[in-house]
Amino acid sequence: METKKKPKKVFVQGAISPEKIATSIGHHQVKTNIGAHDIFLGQVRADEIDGKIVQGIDYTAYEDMAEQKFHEIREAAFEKFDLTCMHIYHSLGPIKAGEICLFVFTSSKHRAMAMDACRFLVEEIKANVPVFGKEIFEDESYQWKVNS
Amino acid sequence: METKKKPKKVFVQGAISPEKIATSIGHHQVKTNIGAHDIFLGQVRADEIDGKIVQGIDYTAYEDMAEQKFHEIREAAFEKFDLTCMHIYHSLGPIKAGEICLFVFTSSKHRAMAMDACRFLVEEIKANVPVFGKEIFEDESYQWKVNS
Amino acid sequence: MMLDLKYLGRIVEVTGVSNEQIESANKMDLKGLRELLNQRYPNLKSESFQIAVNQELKSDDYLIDRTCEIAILPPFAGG
Amino acid sequence: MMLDLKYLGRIVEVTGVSNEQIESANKMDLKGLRELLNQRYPNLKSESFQIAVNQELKSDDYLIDRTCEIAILPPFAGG
Repeated sequence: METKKKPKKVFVQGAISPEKIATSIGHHQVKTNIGAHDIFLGQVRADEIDGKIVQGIDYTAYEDMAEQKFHEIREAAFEKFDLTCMHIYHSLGPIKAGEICLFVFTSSKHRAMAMDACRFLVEEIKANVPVFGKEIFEDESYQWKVNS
Repeated sequence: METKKKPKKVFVQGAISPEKIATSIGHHQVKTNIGAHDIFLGQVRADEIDGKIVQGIDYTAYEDMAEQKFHEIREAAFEKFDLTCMHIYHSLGPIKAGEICLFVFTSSKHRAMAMDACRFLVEEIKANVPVFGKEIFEDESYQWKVNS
Repeated sequence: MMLDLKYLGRIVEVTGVSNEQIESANKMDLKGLRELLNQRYPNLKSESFQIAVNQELKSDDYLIDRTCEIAILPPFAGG
Repeated sequence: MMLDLKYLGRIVEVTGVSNEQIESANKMDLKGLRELLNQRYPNLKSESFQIAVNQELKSDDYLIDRTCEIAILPPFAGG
């Protein structure tokens, strides 16, 4: 591996806890130029597929490319929107139904920028980041998830 | 006061804490039909106006009408969007710069519904709910805030 | 009929009171009510406000024909 | 030149391995690589995948002319 400057790391092992989200929100209370935050959370659904219930998703990624893509998407968002802060976290590994696997957090002076940017980030992540998910059923069988 | 069924209460005294938000998120982890949450947070800005810095906003409301409006806006959103859950909290009383005064939380099976609904709610609240805010400067002088 | 008036936000600074009751012998539309208030509180003329009757915003041609709660609402600032 | 191949997600179930190296004597475009892979793993024909060269998605006319990392990426499922 080279020692070039690494982009900020997005991937975390395991689910994203509500406490982590609270801590992240709390860190922004000193930034008194912020007027609006928008937070998107992706939560694993217990979908029923052909009579079987999804109990969780096991996430893997082509990690180096994915972190690079996250970095590019962050840069594009900072370019496009007038943001004070931006944070993205995505889970890897097995995440149970009901747990949170994606946390996108944008902050701006005004609401429209925060909301537009959050939506942009979520759509870019879904479309362009090489993350893969195995939907595991209660009987341990599985199928590969595809984003719609 | 009549004893007719009251709409769910939106107003809370004082700022909305990150812990309250975490608790609210945590309560949704048993709802495994949810795939996407969107959260909007309004935070009080320390704006500089004519050389003076806003240190906080003191919120008041025409409470009965406001709670009724919140109720109508909630009903309209449930009608318009396919939502699993929706929560709205708005602060009353003095809120310091950096603290959170509005918490709008929508949950749905898919992301577009959660995001569209959250935005709808925020715009409706800003435009149609009789809430008033006194921006208090550091020298205790003030001016009345108007939504843009 | 009795008009139960509520003044909110910065309007209170003009009226000096947040509640008062006015007895009116005649029906009156909200345009008439605005004139009555402007006479009572001349500084109100420079204020922008909406009027809610029994907690619903009404336009200036709305006719007050019975005892009701009337709120004088300056621009909203929620969120 | 050496092609350092990485298979991701469900593609690994077809190839049975997640990494392998292929020595190629000639330049090759990604269309050619797809044909090579389809011969090596006939079940790949029924899979949908994109190809990244040195961690960037490239189209089928992209020419591989030096040693590089090539990733075979099934549909994304992030978020």
